Amino acid sequence: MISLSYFLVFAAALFCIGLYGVLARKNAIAVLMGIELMLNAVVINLIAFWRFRTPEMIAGQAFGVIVFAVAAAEVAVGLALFIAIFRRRNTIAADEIDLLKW
Amino acid sequence: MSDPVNSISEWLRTILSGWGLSEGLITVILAVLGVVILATIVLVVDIMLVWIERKMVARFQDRLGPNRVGPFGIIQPIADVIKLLIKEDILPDGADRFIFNIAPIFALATVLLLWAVVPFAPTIIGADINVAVLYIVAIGSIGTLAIIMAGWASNNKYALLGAFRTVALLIAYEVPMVIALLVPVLLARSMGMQTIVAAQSPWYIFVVPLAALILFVSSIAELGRTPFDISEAESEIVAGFHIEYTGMKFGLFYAGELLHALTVSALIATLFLGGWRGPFVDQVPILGPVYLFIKAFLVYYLIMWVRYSFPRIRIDQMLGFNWKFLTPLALFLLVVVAILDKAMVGVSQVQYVLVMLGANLLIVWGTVIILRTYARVERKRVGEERAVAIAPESDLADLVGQE
Amino acid sequence: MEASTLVWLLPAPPLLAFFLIILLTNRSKALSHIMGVGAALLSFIGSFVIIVLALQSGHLGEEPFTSVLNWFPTGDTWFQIGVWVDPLTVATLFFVAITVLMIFLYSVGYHNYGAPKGDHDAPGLQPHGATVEDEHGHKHRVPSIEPMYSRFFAFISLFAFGMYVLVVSNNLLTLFVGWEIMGLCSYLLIGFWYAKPSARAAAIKAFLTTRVGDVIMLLGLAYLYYLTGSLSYNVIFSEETLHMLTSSPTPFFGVSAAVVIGLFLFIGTIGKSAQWPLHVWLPDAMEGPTPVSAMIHAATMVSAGVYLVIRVFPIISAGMVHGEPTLTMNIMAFIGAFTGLFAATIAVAQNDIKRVLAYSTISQLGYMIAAIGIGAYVAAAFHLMTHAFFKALLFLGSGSVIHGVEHGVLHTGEDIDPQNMFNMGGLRKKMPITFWTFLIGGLALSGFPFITAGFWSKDEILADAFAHSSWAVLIVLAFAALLTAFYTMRQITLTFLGESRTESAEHAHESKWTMTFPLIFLAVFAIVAGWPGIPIDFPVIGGFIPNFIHDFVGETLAEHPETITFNFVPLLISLGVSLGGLALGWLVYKDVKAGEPDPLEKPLGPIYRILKNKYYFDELYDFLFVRPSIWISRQFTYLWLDQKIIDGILHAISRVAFSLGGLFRNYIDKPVVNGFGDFVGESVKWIGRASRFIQTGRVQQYMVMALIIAFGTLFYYLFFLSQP
Amino acid sequence: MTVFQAIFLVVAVVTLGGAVMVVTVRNLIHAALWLILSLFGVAVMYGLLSAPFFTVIQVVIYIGAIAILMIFAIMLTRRVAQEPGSSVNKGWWMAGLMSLVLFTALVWMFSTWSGFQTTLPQLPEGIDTIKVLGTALVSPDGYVIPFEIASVLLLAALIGAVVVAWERKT
Repeated sequence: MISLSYFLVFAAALFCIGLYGVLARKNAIAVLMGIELMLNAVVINLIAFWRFRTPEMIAGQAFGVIVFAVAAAEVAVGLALFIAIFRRRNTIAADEIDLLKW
Repeated sequence: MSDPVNSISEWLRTILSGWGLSEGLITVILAVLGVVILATIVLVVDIMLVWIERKMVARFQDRLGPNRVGPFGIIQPIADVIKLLIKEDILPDGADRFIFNIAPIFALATVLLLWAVVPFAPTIIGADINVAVLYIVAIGSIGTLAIIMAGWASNNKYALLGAFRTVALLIAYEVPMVIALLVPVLLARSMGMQTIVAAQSPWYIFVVPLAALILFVSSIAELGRTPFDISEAESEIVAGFHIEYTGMKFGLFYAGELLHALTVSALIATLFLGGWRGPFVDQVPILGPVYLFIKAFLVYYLIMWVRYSFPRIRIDQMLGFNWKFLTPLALFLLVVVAILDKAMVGVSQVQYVLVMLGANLLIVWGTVIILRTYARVERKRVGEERAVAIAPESDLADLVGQE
Repeated sequence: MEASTLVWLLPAPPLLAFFLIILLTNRSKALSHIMGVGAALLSFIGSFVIIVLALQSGHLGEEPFTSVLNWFPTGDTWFQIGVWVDPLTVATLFFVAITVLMIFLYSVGYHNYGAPKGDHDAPGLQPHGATVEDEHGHKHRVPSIEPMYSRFFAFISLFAFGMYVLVVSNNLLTLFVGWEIMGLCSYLLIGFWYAKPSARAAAIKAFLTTRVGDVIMLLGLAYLYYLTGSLSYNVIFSEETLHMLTSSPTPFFGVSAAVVIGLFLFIGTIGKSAQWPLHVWLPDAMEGPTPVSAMIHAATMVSAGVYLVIRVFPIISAGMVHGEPTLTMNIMAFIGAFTGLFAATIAVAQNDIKRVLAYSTISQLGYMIAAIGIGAYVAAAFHLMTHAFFKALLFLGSGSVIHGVEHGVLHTGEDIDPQNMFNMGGLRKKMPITFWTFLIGGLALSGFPFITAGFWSKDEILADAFAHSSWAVLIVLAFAALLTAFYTMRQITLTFLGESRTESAEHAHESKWTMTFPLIFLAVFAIVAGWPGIPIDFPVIGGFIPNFIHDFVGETLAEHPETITFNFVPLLISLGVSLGGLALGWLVYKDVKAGEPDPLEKPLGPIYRILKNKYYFDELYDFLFVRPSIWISRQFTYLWLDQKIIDGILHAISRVAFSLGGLFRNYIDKPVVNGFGDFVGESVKWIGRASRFIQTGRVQQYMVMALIIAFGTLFYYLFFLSQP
Repeated sequence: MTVFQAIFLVVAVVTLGGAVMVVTVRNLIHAALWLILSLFGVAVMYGLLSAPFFTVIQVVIYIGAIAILMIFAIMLTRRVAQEPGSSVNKGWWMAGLMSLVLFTALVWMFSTWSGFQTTLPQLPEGIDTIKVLGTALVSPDGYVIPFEIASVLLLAALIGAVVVAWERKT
């Protein structure tokens, strides 16, 4: 029978792939995609813990819903930012957006 | 009393377990079988729709329609299919091959997926999930994806423009549609289709007709049919997102569009017209599908009626209509229904229905009043003299005078 | 309505006003100030309803008005937030509500509401004035209205919201939220005229300096939460918790958790209440508009720091046996007393009218901290309240003065600094209301005996110091009080008395009613606010009014503070220092002329010439010893007695104070504090320069680095620390 | 191997494969489509965890809204999406190493945890999780404040996105 370990390892793998995307991709939208993968991994963990550990409480699902809301907000603002940056600087390569240095 | 579909399923189950297959495997086999059968039936109906649609449009336009192949031209769709199949399959230069090929499949598949939650009879339903209404919305968004994929992969600016316009329209009209869907959910206190059907005494169209109307209008927009056929507005962007598609790939889009209309009709029939409900359906469950299809075709007829009677409106008018009129109205209706539903705890069914209906009609009346005032102001504004080249004064005076 | 329900609503109007102003009414100046002042008025009314209810309830100390709300489920328990009104809250609410409302009202006049739009005013700069034409066609320069009028009201509304949240919250977390909201608003308001580089620098300085304290305070809160699992007052101030805190050891030098937490929280106060060595931001914060100075430096933000230490007094004093002060309290007493004296000496040598008040505020806050350090938290709360009134009054009064002089500057077109006291003088006649109210405030600050509020609160602190035998504190504070009286009188004398020293001061005139009304209102409280705190056993006037402050505020703690028996020594000390300082200040400064330097500035040569021209003793002696004795008077009285002895004494005292101030400034403030600050700054700069190749501005690289560090820490933890 | 396990493994392989393609493929539109495949796999995972509500809102929000928004953004910044050169930055090997280290560390930490092999418990009988979830989200004893804050956050994000992306007419 299937155990919690399956889901945890799966989520960890998904998280790490997303992390690689966030850290390594040049294009900012691709970075955002990586973040989406990471968030999904987190929600899988929340739901898996709910299902396997405390199916009688709803906390895991409730937090999952909130993560969804945050993800949607993050994408909306993120993409709007990228479009605004693109208009000004004609690039959305993450390593060229470096006004913060020095 | 059992219905034939479940009897056959039980019989197959006994046979298969007799072969020594495991329980899980049998379930999978039966599920696949069910999907295949359901899809086949639906697609056969779809082929018939071509004939119906063409016959109907001919009548609306005072023509005869197909009448050569078979009696009343009834074999005409088969001929169409054969024609589409033997046409050359063209792949445009610079197209994204894989996406280009998969998009039409998506377009038809999403429509087929919707049938999974349509209840045909008290006991016959693809999957009685408790989030069926949300499922409908979800599948609708995958349909949007198919259009984007087709438009992008074609490497054609008209296709891309058409896809953009369509997606803007679809996303916009999803809002009032979802809100209108919430009304029956709220009344039945469930998102499961069977529960909603079972809760409909009387049919919800008699309880919340305005919600049905909003759903109907936004569904037509979702279908991309006239007056909302912005996606393929021939006079503006040739054929929109499927401009580059030929042969059977185009056929899939075409079939998907027709079938989508029927599917939406079936969903409206399920949510507001009582679905499979009708006389003797409890004794003879197989009557359920019959009633459902009668109601669905009634709605389908209405959709066609609208399609062939109205001209197309501009895209800004469409979006303005959605955001400035339909969405606020739907929201207001939802709030009113929710408050009334909470307030009327413990009243009799008749009173409940009457009050709800009264509230709906009141909202409709109020909306009409507001619209009339707006229209009067707008007519005045349009009628005002402006510093542009205009018709001779006498004509203008006549026009204004008529108002 | 339940009292506790009403308490929830107290912070609401200013917040609502903030959002309404920024979202809706920022185009309309009239609507914006109606929103702001109206919100302050609503909160004011609400606060007074609460105060009346609280006074009627009788046992507020044991049964505070409180109501809690579940905020967030944390596993099996809830994190709760709520409101809490106990006697300390009531006292704080009392002065906060009044001063906030008065400052809001004052701001309307201060920003020249009703004046025309400036000729070339730009947002982010002080108004430059507008040219108007009268009926005869003469052109006048008059003050112009603030271009960012609505924004100002939005910001101070948010500020008031932060203060109300801080005062009514029932736990340290929401208190901290209010605290940080005020920090933000302070930053925004100090840098209100953001087009001035000095204002921007001051805003950043204030924000960063207070941030140092805030971070450490947050650490303290985190540590407290880690140990107790709660931040609610009723939990953390309970007997068991305090006992647990005092008995749990920490890794820091073996002191108890209570000391560590108390110190961490106190460091937050050091930042917020501008105590040495984090006081540097407050004088610079005078770059903001004057109502902001009043708001920050009198009524709210700096008071919040003292409020916090009074609030957490149970933790600070936890482990106190037989009145023996704890380590935390000793540190507080030292820092408070030191700051009190140190700031007072600096104030003596300042010329900017607002800067004197700023140093004075630091000094007075030092007073309160020192009072808490010796255990006299009731006296500290009392002084906090009276100080809020008279310091708000003084700030608003100085704003009115500056306003008047600015008006004159615009009129005459002179190029002078309207804030320099040596450009003023003689404003007594031009601005009578401002003068009288400022005088009342000044006397209250100096502790003018028997009438003013400041006397009673200061006296109580000195009496407490005497009763606790804290001689060092007593002497330092007494000397600081002397200097306070001295520079206050110097300020009053230079500003209002004597003759106008510039054309502009000549043309100054009284401010509008929106500015003078708050002055009068606050002046009343600068006097009467002290009366409920008169000790019962005070000779003659004691007992007419019950010593209400002591009974009421003392109820806050489970353990009531003992009443101090009256003693003449501290009374005489406070009488002596206040009257002596006032007299000294008046004598030294009463005759400063236009263009002349400060009499203290060049105590040598030039001073003789100043004195030769006029001195009060001149006429006196001339009258007493008429012509026949003129030779004696010239040789003996005038040259020897007057100039050598009397002037010598005066100058000696002033020179001592001045050089002490200079000493502190040159040998402590500049080399030690500033040097330390510069060292920190320089080394940060060096480290920054050395390590700036790391900062590529590429977020992804930062994240990789963060991960590497996190992994490093994790592995270190797992393989070295968690081994059995 | 049970049917359940088989389904899990197939879905996991598809999802992770899709995810790998998302972070490696050059064409951003393809990356977005792979992302959709991956997110769809995650939706199925929710189904396997008997959270049908999440399956459906995953499709609605992620595929119907987020992914389509991303495709729109990619198309609006098309020139960049087709820029020549490497699709990863110079420190990609470090990023990969870090991800690998994180994965090993996570799995190692999980495996030392006692609850790692928890088997699937029976869901409580007769409880409609959707109903419970809905009630919890709006009841004062549940998550109403976080829920409301999340909705305010969404509203603020909505307004913020419009303001940020607004093309000002000069």
